[in-house]
Amino acid sequence: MRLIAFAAALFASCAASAQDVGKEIQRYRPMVAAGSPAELFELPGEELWKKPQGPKNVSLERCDLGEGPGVLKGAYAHLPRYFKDADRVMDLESRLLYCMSTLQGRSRDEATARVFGSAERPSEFELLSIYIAGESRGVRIEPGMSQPKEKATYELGRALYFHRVGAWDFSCASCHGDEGKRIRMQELPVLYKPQYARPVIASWPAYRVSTSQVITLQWRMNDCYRQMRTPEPTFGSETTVALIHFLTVTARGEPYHGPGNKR
Amino acid sequence: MAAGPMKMRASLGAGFTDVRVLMTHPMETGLRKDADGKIVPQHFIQNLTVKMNGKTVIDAQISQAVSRNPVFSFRLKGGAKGDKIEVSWLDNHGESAAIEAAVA
Amino acid sequence: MRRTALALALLAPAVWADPTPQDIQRIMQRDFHPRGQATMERVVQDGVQRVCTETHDRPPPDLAKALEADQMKTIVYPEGSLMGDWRRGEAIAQGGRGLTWNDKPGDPAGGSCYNCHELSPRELSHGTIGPSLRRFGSARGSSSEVQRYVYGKVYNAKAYNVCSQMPRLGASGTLTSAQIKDLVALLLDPASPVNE
Amino acid sequence: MNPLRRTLIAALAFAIARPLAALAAWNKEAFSAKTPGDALKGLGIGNATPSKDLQIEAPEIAENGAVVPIEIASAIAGTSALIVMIEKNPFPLTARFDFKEGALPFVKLNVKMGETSDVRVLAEAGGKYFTATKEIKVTIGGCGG
Repeated sequence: MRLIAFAAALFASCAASAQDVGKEIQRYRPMVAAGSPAELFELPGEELWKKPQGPKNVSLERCDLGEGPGVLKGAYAHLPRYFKDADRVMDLESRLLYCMSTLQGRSRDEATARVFGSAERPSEFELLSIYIAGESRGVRIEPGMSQPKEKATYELGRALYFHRVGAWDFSCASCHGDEGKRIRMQELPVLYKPQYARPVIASWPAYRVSTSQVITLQWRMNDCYRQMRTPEPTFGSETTVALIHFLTVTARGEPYHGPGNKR
Repeated sequence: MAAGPMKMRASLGAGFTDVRVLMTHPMETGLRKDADGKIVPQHFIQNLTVKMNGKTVIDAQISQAVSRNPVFSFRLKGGAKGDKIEVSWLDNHGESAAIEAAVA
Repeated sequence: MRRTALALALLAPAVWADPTPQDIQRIMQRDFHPRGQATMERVVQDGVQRVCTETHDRPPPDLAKALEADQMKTIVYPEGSLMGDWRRGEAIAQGGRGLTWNDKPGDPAGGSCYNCHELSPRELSHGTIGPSLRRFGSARGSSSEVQRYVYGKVYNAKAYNVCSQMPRLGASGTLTSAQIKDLVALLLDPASPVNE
Repeated sequence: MNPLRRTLIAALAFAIARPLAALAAWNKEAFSAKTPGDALKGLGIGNATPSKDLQIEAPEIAENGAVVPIEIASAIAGTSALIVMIEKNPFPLTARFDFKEGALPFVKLNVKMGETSDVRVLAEAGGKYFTATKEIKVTIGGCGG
């Protein structure tokens, strides 16, 4: 053991040990979060919510996010949930898409032509998500779990979480399965355990500092499957909603404190 | 590109007024290429002015090394509820924007 | 594959409440669409993925052994030495591209090794999902047996531990044999920074 | 019209439009300097005395060079300006803050860092300059994929 200790000391100068590297990153994150430009996107999000669009030239202000038509307060913190009119469980983004087609008369192709934006031009779903999520600040996360379809969606999400698939045989648990694990510098929260899921889920959607982009949970599912080397999940599909539902139910009870800030 | 939204919060801290201001701006360094490989020209805020009740209290010169969508925190001496705080910027394309808020 | 089919029959009835892997597969075939080089057969589980999913990565020992033997047969060893150039190996270990829908099939892929492993002491930003490979070569030497083991492990990690989280980098077509030989050098070449 | 002339006109216009506002010039020479030494020359700064009363609050390791939060506070009496330099950036001079009557010598900002580097802060007080530095390591976070 003495030799290894010596070797470790030898390299201490050029490579801080993993522990204090992790500790330092812990200090970096709140400092970045304190100065998060995420709020900047709430304003354009609100304008989009009120902007008449589509063949029917109607805004989204009558869209029912589960708390009643047009009610925003706390709506995000209570999603995903079952919607009788569509007879399925929906997350915020799939519900917005539903309102775009039913209220605004927009076709699915047109409304989903650009579901993930860029730093220059965030997508409609990204701006709307930041604005609507902001209206749930401080509200306790309580997704729907009383309806049969809500429980079934939760079970499906849990099974998907551990389902190994794709060219590299990964499941979500391959990376988000064990405590204290990192990919490069990135700690990996064990998202099927409430104590780790709560702080994470309560901070989405978020502003990603490295790319100056707004990112949502639909984007997160899409990009994880991309890195799992599977084909692409369809935006708002049952698979993506089930995973988001499983994660949100696991994070139940945490006061929502987003929109947050990511690496 | 019209100047994007700004947001500001001015609140009384321990013996000072805490001013936190967020600005929408690409702060392009002129070193970045866009999706089809073209260099995006330099475009960044150069001057920042903070005023309290109409009097300039901070004059700043900043560069493209300030992060995109800049966020600044300043501390002004004293200050009382209702004092008028104004922050304005001017960039290297001659565009400018300003925001005003009363101390909460 | 006969052995895998037999195994699945044993396990299937035990899982009723939750959706079965077959249910998941049907749902994914409906909810996913091809993009770039990522085509739809990638949502069809093979025997290894199915068994590891059903047993939460803890298959019964005899079944694990049988599946590992199947996977061992997939490893193709090139002629001659298995040691390439550790400098190219370091670049491959740093690279994270390969097989995603926005990777062009022709482009060289990376091994993503630093995502999960510590290798060279100079790289601070390394993962901890896999064991540290610091001083891997200086601890084990670089005999042809060790070279063969490392080559095989990188080519198909499931041949040694069927539910390992390590991708089958050779068998999946991610890395070429030349790239795997460079990674063997990165781990075993005494001059490599891994062995400082 | 070349960008420089347009900037000057805009700056003048800005000044004229707001007569009371100080002419907000932008020190092009200092900001386009490629070394810390040339930047100091452009700012007309000779030597600066190291001082513990000039605090830099910043993470030792930034997970990402695009947004590095830096908080600067000067306890040196009569501090009228704070200058931020990132020594290894292509253009080291990052920002200069002039504090008039009514402002405390304090600022928090997010900066871009190309690589691990010393962040050097200078304070101007009573015609003299003081300085402090802090090294910030920049790593690449994420899956690199």
